[in-house]
Order: sequence, then C-alpha cells, then structure tokens
Amino acid sequence: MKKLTFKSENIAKLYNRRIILENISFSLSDGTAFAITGKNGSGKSTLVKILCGVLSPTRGSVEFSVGGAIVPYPDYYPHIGLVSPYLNMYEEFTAEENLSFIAKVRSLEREWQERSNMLLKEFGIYDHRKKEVRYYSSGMKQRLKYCAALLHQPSLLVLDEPSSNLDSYGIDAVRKFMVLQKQNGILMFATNDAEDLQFADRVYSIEIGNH
Amino acid sequence: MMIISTSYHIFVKEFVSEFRTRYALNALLMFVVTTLSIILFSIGQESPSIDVLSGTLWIVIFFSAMSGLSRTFVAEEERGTSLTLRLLVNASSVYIGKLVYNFALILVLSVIIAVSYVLFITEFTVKTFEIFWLTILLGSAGLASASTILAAIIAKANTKGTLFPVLAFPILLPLLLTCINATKLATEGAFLVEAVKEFQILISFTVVMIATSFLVFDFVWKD
Amino acid sequence: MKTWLKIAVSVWLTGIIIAGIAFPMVKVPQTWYEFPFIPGLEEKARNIIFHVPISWATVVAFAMSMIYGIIYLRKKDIDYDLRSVSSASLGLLLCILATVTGAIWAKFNWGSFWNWDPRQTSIFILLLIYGAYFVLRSAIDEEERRATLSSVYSIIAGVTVPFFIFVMPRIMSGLHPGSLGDEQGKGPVLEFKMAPNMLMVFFASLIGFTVLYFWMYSLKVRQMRIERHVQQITETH
Amino acid sequence: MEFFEQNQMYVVLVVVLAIWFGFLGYMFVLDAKIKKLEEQIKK
Repeated sequence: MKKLTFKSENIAKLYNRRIILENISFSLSDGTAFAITGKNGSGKSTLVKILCGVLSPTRGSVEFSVGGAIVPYPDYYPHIGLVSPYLNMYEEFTAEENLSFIAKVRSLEREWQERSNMLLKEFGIYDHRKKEVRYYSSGMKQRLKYCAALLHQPSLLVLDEPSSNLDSYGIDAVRKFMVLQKQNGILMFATNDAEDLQFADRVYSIEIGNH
Repeated sequence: MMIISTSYHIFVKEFVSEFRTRYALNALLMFVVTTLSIILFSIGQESPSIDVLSGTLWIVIFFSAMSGLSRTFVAEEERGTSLTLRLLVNASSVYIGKLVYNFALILVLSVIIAVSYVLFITEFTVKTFEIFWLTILLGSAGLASASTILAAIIAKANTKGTLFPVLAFPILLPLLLTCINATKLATEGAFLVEAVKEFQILISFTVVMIATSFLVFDFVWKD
Repeated sequence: MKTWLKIAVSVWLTGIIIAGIAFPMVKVPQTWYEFPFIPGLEEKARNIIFHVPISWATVVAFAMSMIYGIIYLRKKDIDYDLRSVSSASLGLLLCILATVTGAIWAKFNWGSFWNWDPRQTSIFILLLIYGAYFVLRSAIDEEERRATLSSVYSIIAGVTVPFFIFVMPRIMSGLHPGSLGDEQGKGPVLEFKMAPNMLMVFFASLIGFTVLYFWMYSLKVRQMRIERHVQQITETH
Repeated sequence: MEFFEQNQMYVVLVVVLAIWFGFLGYMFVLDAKIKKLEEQIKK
C-alpha cells in the first residue's frame, strides 16, 4: 500500500466579497475516514470542490503526497474519486459508454472492464448498463456516479452527501465501499447524517458564525 | 503522449454525443438552408457584384459558426458535466479536443455552404478552385480557433444567448476580411501565388489565437 | 499623483490649446510661432494637435487595461481588475472622442464623416472591442469570475490588434497620411510634413494628453476602490 | 456647412469643443458617482 498524506492549510474562499470558508486546516493519512459536517449553506460542497482541485481557493494550499512524492495541487485528479450532486454523467450515453469514456480518458489499464462490470453488479445497475442514462431514475444515476468514482481505485475517495438519493440497498453497497476505502486509502465525506457519521474516525465541523 | 490520446477521446465523445443528440447539426443545416434561400430570394433577377457575393458567403459562414460553436461548452455547463470533465482530465486536453471537434464541425458546415453557394448562385463563379478551397479550409481553422476560447468564456457568463456574436465579431473581423479578399481573388481567376499573403495572414491568425488560448484556457476552465 | 504634476499638466495643456489655435499660419514662416500654411489642409492642420494625441491616449488606455488584466490573472488580486476596468472605461471615452473628432475633420477634408479608411476602421473596431468588453462584464455577477473572464477577453482581443495593421491596407485604400492607398487617396495629405515648431507643439500635446489620461485614470481607480470598499462594509453589516 | 468651408478655423474649434465636452461629461458622471458614495458612507 502506498503511503498517502493529505494536508490542507488555511483554506479560504471568498465569493463576491463574502467569506464562504475561512481557516480550514487539517491533515490526513491513509486508513482514515474523515467526515466534514456543517449546516446547510456552510460551504461543505465548496470545500469539497476545492479539495478535489476543481475550484481554486482564494487563499491557502492543499498538499497531497503519494508514496512520499508530492503531487502538485490541481494535478492530483487521477488519484481522486468524487461523488457529488453537482457532478453529472452524460445523459445521451449508456452507463457502459460513460464508464468506458472515463476509463479511456483516465488511461486505465486493460482490467478496467472487469472492474466496471463488478461495480455495476455491486450497485445493482448491471442489467441496465446498455440503457441511456437519461432513462435512469435519480437513484440509478447516483449509483452510476459511484461506479464512475470507484472505477480507477482512487487513493482518495470524496463523497458529498453519500446517502442522498439512495434506497436501503444502494446505501448498503455504498457503506461496503466506504469500509473498503478506509482500508485502502483515505475516505472523506461531507454529511449531516448521523448514521453516516458512525463511519468516521475524525469529524471536522465547519463552524458558522466565524464570518 | 497522454495529452494526444486524452484529447482524441474527448473529440470522439463530442462527436458521438453530437451524433446522438443532434443538438447542433440539425439546427445548423436548417440555418444554412434558410439563409441561403433568403439570399437567393433577395437576389432574384438582379446580378450583384462579386464583391457583394464574396461578402455574403462569409457572413453566412460566420453566423452559422456563431450559432453552432457556442454550444460546445454551454452544453457541458448546462448538463452539469463540466465538473465531471474537470475532474477527469487536464485543461489542455479538453481545449484541444474541443478545438479539433469545433474545427471539424465548422469545416463540414462551410464546405456544405460553399458547395451550395457555387451550385445555386450562378453569378458566383470560382475560377481558381485551389485558392477557394484553401480559403475555406484555413478560414474554418481560424473561426474554430477564436470561437473555442470565446465559447469557454460565455459558458461561464449569466446571459449566454446573444453574447457570443458580440464578443466574436471584433476579434474575427481581420480573419473575415482576409477570407473575403481571398475569395474575391479566387473568383477573379488569380494565380495561387497571388493569394499567398492572404494565406499567411490566415495561418498566423490561427496560430496566434491557438497559442494565446492555450495559455489562458486554464484560467477560464478552472474558475 | 503629485500636486505639482497636476498643476504642471493644467498649465501645459492650456499653453498647447493657446498655441494650437492662436499661432498664425503663413505661407512663409518667419518667426518661431508661425506655422506653415499647407494648401488643401489650411487651418484644419491644427486639428492634428488635438485629434492624434487623443487617439494615442486611446491606445495607451487599451494597452494598460490589457496589461493589468494579465497581472490580475497572475496575482488574482482584485485591485488589478479595478485598474483594468478604470483604464478601459477611460479608453472608451477617449475612443469615442477620437472617432468623433476624426469624423469632424474627415467631413471637411475628405468630404464625408465616414470613409472606411483603414485607421477609421481600426478605431471603430477598437470601439467594438471596448463595447463587447463591457457587455461581457455586465453579463457576469460574481466579482472574481467577472475579473478573470474579462481579463482573458482583453488578452484575446489584444492579440488580434496587430492583424489589423497588416490586413487593413490590403483590403482598402487609405486616406490617412502614410497609408498605402491608391493615387487618388494621396492628395495633399501625403505630402504633408510637419514644420519643426508644429512638431514640437504636437509632441508636447502628446505628452500633455498622456499625463492627463493618467490623472483621470487615477481618479477613476480611486472612485472604484471606494465604491468596492463601501459595498463591502454595507454587505457585512 | 458652407460656413465651415469658408471659416476653417471653426472646424478646429468644433474639434476642441468635442474633446472638452467629452471630458466634461466624464467629470460629471464621476462626480455623481462620488456623491452617491459619500451619501452611502454617511449612512
């Protein structure tokens, strides 16, 4: 197993002169499940986007190192898997095509196909894999997002609202992968759900009122 | 050569996606048919000068490019897939993939426009076909180069509809004027060497545009 | 800007306006304050002292706006964006003035207000670019995003400007002195060489209007800084 | 128009006036903006 560290230092984000986030600092290493909590509108999703490198912070830095070597800030996307309500799949493609596009663009090894089938089965959408995503229900779309995020076996899995839009069967599958991720890397999730929080080793709460 | 393969996969994705949804293509073909028939109606029995006809050819190409190319980034933003793409690949690959796709789209369009223009408008006689087709090719490349970065800009703006032609027109004007000039040369039966200066302008415009876009695209994409 | 410089530029430009209008024009200049009389241009030759420096300041304003745009992208400090907009807004004013003064002059020299002369076309395109720049800014709500996108646009627009220098003379004939026009376009204008004393006043005017631009620019930047500051205070309370 | 053809000096006057009014207009707009800010600060 590669040695991983993930550090965030004094992250701040200003949006239209308003402070959304301020002084977010923490450091993680592998085998951790890290939960971010905070009321609605406290900037959880914004923080998640910044940590994944898809939104640049106004101040502060994020440091991610794999096996001792530091990967510069926004370039570590190959190591990240993200599930977020703001992240959608291509509706005009089937589930299989979506996953194959992701695998090709990420230049994954040949075995990705077996893994993709395994994930589709685990999340119970294997029978619908040849259907275009626009015919999917929102729960099925959510499951497909998990397949997409887990396809490349990310070192850091980031989940924004892990159990939203899912039935009990889907939640069970997600929980299974959350446990697996904790053993193989870093798990990070933003939630307010009490049941989800039981999976966390550490809880970081974004305080309201510091701005 | 990761960047080439990822760009290629993005290009293929764009292409297949367009083929499935026909967002742009159907509308664009209708647009071309409509504008050409308006020109044919308005010409009627008149025989306008070759200057006017060369100008209108590029006006048709400009506006069909404007309505077609603006969708590339707006569609990603509207469907919420731009975040997915940002998480998957680096900005350069996205830019190259989209640029090549835009170039292919506008090239197909302008060839269709040019062929029907030559066929239906009898007054428009091309004497030097080398110059004409080279102008179409290089003109399409220039249009695609400037439109791609502008499409990325307007995808992030709040009002997207009318913004694109407003932003694109002053930037594309040197390109369009050169294209019109080269088309005039083609209809006058000039030799290929006489249009070299025009081609040099078109090529350097495209190169400068792509190089600049490449440098600034990251700022637009990661915002 | 230092107070002495403000006083100096005021006195300086007053002198230029007096010199530009009051210095007599004679067939054979004898003393230092007499301008040569050029047939075809006549008294209108004095316009050069006012029209050209305004056009020059337009270009300076545009370049400044673009440079601050580049610095903003590197530093991500919103103050550079304020400078960039301030310069652009002043550039828009100067660009309109250059177009209007040019059109007035053109009416009496070339017969009509607008001739699509290469340089007239260039200033018109600059006007379009400025227009598009402000349309783009008004279409974006969020401050940082507005700054980034408009900076990128001004860079993209900036790199196309040199092309007009190459493209325009090939497309159309010029009326401005120094342009590669057809024989008809040349007329008396091309042979127009400025007398040394007139050249002095001209360059003095160029410097004067450039300094005036920087003064007005600093006023505009200060106004925008205060505006932003006030908004910040009212939003937090 | 004929008047200007004969009195070329006035063409120069029109040009200078155009610049002057342009600057004046800009000053008035700037002044109004600063006045608005002053009122906001008082509040």
